[in-house]
Amino acid sequence: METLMAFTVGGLFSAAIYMMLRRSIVKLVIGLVLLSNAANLLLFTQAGLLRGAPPLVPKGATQPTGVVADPLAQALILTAIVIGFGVLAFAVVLIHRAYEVVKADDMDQMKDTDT
Amino acid sequence: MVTELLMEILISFFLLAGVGFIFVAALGLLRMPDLPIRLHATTKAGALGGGLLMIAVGLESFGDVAVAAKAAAIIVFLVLTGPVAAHLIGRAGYFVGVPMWSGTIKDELKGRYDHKTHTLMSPPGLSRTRDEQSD
Amino acid sequence: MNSQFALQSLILRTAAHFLLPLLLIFSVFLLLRGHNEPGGGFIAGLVAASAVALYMFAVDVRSAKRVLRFEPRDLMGWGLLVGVISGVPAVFVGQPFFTSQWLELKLPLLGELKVGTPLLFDVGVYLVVIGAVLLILLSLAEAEGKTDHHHGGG
Amino acid sequence: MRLEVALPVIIPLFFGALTLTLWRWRMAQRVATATGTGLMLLSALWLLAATWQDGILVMHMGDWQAPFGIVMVSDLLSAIMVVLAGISGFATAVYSLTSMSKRHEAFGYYPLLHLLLAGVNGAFLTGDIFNLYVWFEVMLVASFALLILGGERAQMEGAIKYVTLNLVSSAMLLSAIGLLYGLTGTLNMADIAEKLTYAEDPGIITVIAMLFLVSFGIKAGAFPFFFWLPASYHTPQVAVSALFAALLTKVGVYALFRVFTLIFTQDVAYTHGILLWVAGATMLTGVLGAAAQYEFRRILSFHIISQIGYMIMGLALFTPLALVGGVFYIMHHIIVKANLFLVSGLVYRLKGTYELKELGGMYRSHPMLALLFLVPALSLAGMPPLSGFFAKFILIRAGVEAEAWWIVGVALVVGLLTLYSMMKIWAEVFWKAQPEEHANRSAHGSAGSGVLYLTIGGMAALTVFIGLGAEPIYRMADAAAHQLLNPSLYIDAVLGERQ
Amino acid sequence: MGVLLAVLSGFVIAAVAPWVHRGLGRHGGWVLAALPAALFIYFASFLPGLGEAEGGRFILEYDWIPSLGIQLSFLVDGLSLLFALLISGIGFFVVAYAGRYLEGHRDLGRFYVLILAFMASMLGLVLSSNLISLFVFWELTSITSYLLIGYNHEDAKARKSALQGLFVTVAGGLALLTGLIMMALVGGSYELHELLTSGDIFREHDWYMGILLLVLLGCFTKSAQYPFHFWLPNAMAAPTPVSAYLHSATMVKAGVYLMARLNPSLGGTEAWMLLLGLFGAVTMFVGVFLSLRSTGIKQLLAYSTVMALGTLTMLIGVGSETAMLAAMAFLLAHSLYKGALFLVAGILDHEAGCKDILQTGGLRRALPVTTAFAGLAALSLAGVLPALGFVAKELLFEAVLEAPALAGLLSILAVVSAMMVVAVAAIIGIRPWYGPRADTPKRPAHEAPPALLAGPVVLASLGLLFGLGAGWVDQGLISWAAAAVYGAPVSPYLSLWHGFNLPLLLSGVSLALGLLLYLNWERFRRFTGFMEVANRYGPEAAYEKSMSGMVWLSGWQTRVLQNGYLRYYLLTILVSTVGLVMVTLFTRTDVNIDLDLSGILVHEAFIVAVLLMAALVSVTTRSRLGAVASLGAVGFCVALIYVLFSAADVGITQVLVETLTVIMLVLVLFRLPGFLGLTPMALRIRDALIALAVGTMMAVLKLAASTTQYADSISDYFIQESQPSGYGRNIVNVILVDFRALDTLGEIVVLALAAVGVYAMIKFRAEDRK
Amino acid sequence: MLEFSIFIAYTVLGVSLVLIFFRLVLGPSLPDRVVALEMLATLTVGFIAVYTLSSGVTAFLDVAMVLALTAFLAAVGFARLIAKGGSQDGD
Amino acid sequence: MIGPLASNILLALVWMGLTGSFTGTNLFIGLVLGYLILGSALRDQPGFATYASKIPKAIRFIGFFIKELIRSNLKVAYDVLTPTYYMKPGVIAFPLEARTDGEITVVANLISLTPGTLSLDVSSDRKVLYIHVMYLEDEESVIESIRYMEYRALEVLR
Ligand code: NA
Ligand code: NA
Repeated sequence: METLMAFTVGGLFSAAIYMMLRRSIVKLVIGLVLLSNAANLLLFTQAGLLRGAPPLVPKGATQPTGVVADPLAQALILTAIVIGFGVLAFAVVLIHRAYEVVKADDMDQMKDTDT
Repeated sequence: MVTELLMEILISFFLLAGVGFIFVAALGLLRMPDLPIRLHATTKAGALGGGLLMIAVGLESFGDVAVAAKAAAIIVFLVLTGPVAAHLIGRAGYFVGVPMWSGTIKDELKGRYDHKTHTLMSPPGLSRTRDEQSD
Repeated sequence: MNSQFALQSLILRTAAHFLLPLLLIFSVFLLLRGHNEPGGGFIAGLVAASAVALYMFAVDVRSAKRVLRFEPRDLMGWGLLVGVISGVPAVFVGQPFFTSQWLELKLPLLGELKVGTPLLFDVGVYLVVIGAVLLILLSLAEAEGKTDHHHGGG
Repeated sequence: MRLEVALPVIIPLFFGALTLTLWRWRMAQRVATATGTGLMLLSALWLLAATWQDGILVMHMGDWQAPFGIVMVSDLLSAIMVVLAGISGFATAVYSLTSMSKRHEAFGYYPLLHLLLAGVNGAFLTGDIFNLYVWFEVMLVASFALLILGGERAQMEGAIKYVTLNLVSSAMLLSAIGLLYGLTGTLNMADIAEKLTYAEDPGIITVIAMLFLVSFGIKAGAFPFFFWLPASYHTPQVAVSALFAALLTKVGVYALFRVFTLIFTQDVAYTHGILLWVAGATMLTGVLGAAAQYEFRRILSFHIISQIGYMIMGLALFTPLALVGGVFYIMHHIIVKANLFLVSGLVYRLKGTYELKELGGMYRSHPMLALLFLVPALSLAGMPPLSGFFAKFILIRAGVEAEAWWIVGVALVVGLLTLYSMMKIWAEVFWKAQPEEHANRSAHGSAGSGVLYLTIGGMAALTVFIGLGAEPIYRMADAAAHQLLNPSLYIDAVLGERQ
Repeated sequence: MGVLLAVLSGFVIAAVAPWVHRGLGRHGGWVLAALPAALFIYFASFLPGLGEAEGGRFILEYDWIPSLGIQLSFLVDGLSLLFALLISGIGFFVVAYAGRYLEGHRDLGRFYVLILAFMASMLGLVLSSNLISLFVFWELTSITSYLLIGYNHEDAKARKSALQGLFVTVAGGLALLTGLIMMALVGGSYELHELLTSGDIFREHDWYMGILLLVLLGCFTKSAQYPFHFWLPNAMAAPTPVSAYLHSATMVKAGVYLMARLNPSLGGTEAWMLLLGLFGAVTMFVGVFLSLRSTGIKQLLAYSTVMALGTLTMLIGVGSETAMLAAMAFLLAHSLYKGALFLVAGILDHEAGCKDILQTGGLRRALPVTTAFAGLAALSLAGVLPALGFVAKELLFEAVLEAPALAGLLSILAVVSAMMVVAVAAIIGIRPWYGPRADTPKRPAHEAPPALLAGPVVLASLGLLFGLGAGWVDQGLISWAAAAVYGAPVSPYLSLWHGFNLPLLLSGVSLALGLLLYLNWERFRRFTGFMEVANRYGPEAAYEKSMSGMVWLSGWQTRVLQNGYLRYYLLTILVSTVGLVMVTLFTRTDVNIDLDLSGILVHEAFIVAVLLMAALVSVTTRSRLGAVASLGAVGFCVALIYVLFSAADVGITQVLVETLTVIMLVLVLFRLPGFLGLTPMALRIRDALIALAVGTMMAVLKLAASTTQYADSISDYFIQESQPSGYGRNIVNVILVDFRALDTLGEIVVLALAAVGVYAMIKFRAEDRK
Repeated sequence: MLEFSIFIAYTVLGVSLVLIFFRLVLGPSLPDRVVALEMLATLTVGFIAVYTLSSGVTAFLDVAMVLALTAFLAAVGFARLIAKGGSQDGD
Repeated sequence: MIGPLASNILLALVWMGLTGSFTGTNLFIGLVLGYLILGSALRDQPGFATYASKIPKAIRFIGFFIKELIRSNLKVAYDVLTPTYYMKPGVIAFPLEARTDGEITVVANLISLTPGTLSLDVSSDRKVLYIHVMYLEDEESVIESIRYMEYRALEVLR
């Protein structure tokens, strides 16, 4: 499974990066969504994969029975997802506004600030 | 013993029926020739498939009433939201002119929608079968 | 202007009237049991925000705001304040910030109830999530009405 | 339990939340901002004093024992950084109270300011690598919002680059943390360091170190990752630029210092050798970038980059003295760069433009301002006896001691070119006569500039003090470097002494 | 505290000078000049005790930055006293002179500030014993000098000259700093008085050549040695009192001072001798040659200063006892006559409006006193008996004739230069005053006022007096100074008359030929007109070229690197990252990657396949909404993976976030145009390859990291403690709200910040501002 | 028997996933894709049901519950976009 | 028709179902929550919620509905799974009996879930429901069966 997930993560990173290298700002945003998914998935798989063993303590017990998936990694991903969502919301509106002021969906029209 | 086996058979039945209907919905989605017909497939078969699967889960229940309740709730939610979504997508597709299958034999909706005012007229001469009350 | 935002669908609108309370109660449910089952402030907040978003699409932006009763900004502020403050009581009993403080309440009708600052914290999370998501969505929705007005359709 | 370790984070968080709830009441927000940043500065000073006195301080947040819960750790580097954040935050706040437009205030400037500071202080104080990521994000998103506040086209364009590149950095950081967590099973930096001490075959750690290097390198604005900085730093309100210039890249530098002294010390010859090249290239590209510019804040922006190079040089040489130099340089630079941006803001306020070609005549018309520019400008260029001279002196001496001749050469040349840029500004803005065709531009006149002068003057005084009174500052940097070079101090403080 | 106070008093008085000026008006100059006068007396008071002092010097130390070895320590010996007396003495006349010369100038107040600060810096420089505090004062003189050269700051040429001077001297200064640091590291101390006795350590150290070159670079630039001499004449853009003070008598001698000072430590080697001897001699010759080519009065004097600086350098290089005596005598003579002549040049400008020698003539009637003392100073310049200049020249010839190396070359250059100096002296001493009355821009109505005359009168007179009393001067200051430079006591040798010898002969020859040259001055200028061509390729041109080259390089680099294209920024970053990671992976580890595809369930494979295909579709589709829908599919698949691998909360969150993301995108995309195919195929292939490289890197990293695990995860603790200590059965949630609540707090802050940002972006539009 | 049924169920769901995905890719119109996305949510509910049966862990039903209740919001958003005429880029 | 009280009780029941805890305490919590949510969310909608009055009718209707659902699905499944298309689709206008928003919505959704019919939209005057029908060989019988279902549904609702 590790290998398959490595391919998955690699594929997602590739797709994200390719989109971010486009001139179109819309594609940029799509790249950002993919990027955040890729990083989260990497974090998830890196903590080890376990089927059907959610980190929950049964009612009345003080500890889960048997081995459970790594709760810490899950908590981290949750945090990362939320952060990614906030950042993405910002980015989406940013390109929206950029499009409104520049009136073109083309990064090449947005290089005045640099040179 | 017997009840357990019976239960297992029952669950398997619902399980396979459920995934069968989901498969039908998926295949219908792929195979059917136009948007509304695909919607037919997904709305009905999807809801039914999901419902049957949840019945299977509810039957198993793992000795927990809450599980059955959850399964029931999921069925309710699917039934509640599916048709609404279908209606929205279907009419949106229709109004923006997504082409219908060539085999379509009748279209009473044609020309009734005013894109500017977003009003949908009822067909002329069509009145309610019973006496109208003030509306 | 804002009414233009919503989908003009009787079916959706009616469904939304029905789904809104359902989703909201669902969100409270997710919030309160999150400590023991899947759920928690963040998920609950998202569900609640989705409910209002649905209302926004189905009815109109103004009604959605009325449903919320508070400005999303204020919800966010209060939520954040609750979140921060929930970490403070520990200091007064000589423990580090965010050390959980639990209270065993014996209520006449409800029996024993364990209430702690982590739950308070989760409520803060809940409020912030609702406020933030809706601030984003409602602003976007309002902006659309505005630009429609100014520049015409896209 | 040491309360003071967490206070510099809790206070701005609290005031950030408070100002959010006070959204509609402008005056209340302003009062809260002045109070909040002031309290934050005081708590930072308290923390520094306590850390100086008692050594590395730790607060186990939530009272969970060390590798499990999140710890806030204050060693001298952290405490120094927090004080610097306090100073620049307070100065910016005071400056903002006068200079910020009502619209900016109405759209969340103050909450953003507080929360940005919370993120910065959080990043400085946390002892947990994932928590570091979180604070980085807090700081970043706050900076995103501050960057676009105003809605000008240039802000949007700059922000797109800023946001995108920083998100790439964040994704890399997150991935790197994931990989590191997979390897060590822990997030507590001290714990990671300790586990890696006994690790066999740590080659893979060096690989992951490269990801950290790139990620923090982007945030620090190092070569070849700095592009977002000159693209955006000159676009927002000047108080915002000043705060960014003072703090944001330094958080990246701090993170580099932290992980490359505490965690990634398995293969110093290799990792720090790469850092040294990064440092040299950063200095050169930054300073060269500035030479062609003719906009006040753009020049300053490019110089942030070149100055970052010096700080990284201190880390890369990795000798006690070099680290002292790096820490000293950070202290000097935060004060000076913020000050220069604030000066540019005052110039803008008086003249309505940042273009050197359109400016002039201010030596005659505003001699006080001229002096207040000259102090940080010469300090930035490393002229004695100001703070920048001693910062460069320590680094060059460290370089000479290490016989790293080329980096010494680069550091010297870059110092010279910095002087060139600063004197260009001086000649164009202050000495040159006001060009006739731009004579009648004026943005705000001079209303309310008394407070601004006071802020700038205070910062300039600090610069002079760090120079003339370099002894205590040096001793502090020296002690900080000592802690950095002895990670066991940090580890023992966090995890407790064990056999 | 005395010396420290003496040095710092200049800064203190400088700080209040504008108020003194404002309060006292035209008398301000005299009042402020009291400070240098007092300082002069103070320093003079050291003289009687110096002979008895231990080692012929006083050492005073004050703590500054002891941890760094940086102290405010002062070394008072013959050398530093000679300089301190010159600085304070000439300073007195210059300040008084400036009060009158710049009377009514709107920036006079700031002028006092700068000139007094400069004086203090200069005193600090020559008195410092600590290398670093010496350097601090060294750079302070550069900065104050910069501000003084640019005094007429609205004049573009003044600004340019100021920058040139600053740039050249600071560049050298930085080299010097490195050299000094190296010296301190080798010698184990920053204190000159400790280093001066450890010359052998330096001379035998590997770093010797490096130290030497770096230190000399600093000294040569500061003291305008060829090829760094060009900034000095340009510095004449400064007001005349500045030229008189900084660019003849004091600051430019700082380099000479330092070479002299370090002679005991670094001198005495062949390299030292050759470098100083050659550069000094060439500078000497070039200086006087260019001086003769000039007609601008200040230019002419400036180039002759270059000559003098070269001479001093050469003498220090020669290094013999005689040479050191010659150097100190020459230093004193030059300061006196050059100070006087510059002040005279100022009078010519002030009274007659003349800046060019060709504008002048026959002014002796209008300015009789000036004429007399200009003549007196010129005599010393020319080295005519009995002026101090004569004594110095005699010693100079003697020193070069006996030079340990290059004696022939140095002697020839010295004689030729001396001859030309005589011509220069005649030009300034005769040309303006005698002959027919020229039509000057301003007609001088009367002799210059006392404030202007005081300097020339006193300084020129001193030149004569010291010549006449050469032996007396020699017994005192000069020999002490020479001893400090030589590093050992020198036998007194200085006197007006040494009898008929070769030096005297050479002196006479140079005098005669010099006068001849003066008579043929015009012809000389015409013959040497070709030099204009040489100038185009000279050091100054090289400086200009390198400056414009630097600006060009800067522009080029910015165009290439900071080109405004986000994707190239990304590309650069990504390619660097892949390079760094891959190189590290292959060089620092034994890469060990297991491709293990066992244990995959069918549906998981389906999900992953669809996930990847959906990602591919979102990348390749030409429909942006199709891309969004594909993103939705990616999101659902990721959610499924979370669910299938036991992450319930994450799954729910992913689903909700995915839904909200789609809604957000849909709300925004409404406004945006469709996808544009903006990039040609070749570039797309390049980008695809880079994207693949990044993806491969992450996959390889993930696999490589998967084979190693150094320790068990801390999450066992959470699993154990969640219920007992956190009172919650959902371990993930307990982590979120309790174990790691701080993360969650940060996370909601991020969310709130993003929302505020979005709100501000949407509601706060620049275009709405009417 | 149940185990075998579960295996069949998983496989059928996997195949269905691919089928739905093809509709998502093929379109041809945006509403078609939206239908596919909507179906994907239902399919995910199905996956969770089978997963619950196979693992005996009921916690994931909560995911299904949330999905069933909120996933159609995306469809609502899309529908609105289509209705407002926002899909004119060759969808 | 049933009024807010019933809605409240209903929500409380939903709550108990969700939490899976059928205790008095939980009922109380559910009632309070339901009250709060209804009070805050739907304060502009007095008299909303006109469903579930007649439990027996409802149960009977559910049985009928499930039968229809399965029937419709088998028909569609057959068409989907067999290679040739048997359908004769078309859009018809169905005059509505249902009046209130709630009625119309329930009817429309039920129609979407039952044999070969899919509600597309309600006319703006709310008199007509446009329905996409899959097997439109005999329009009259289709309309008749729809009307029957509407009748049974309204029976429960009114
Ligand atoms: Na979290
Ligand atoms: Na139907």
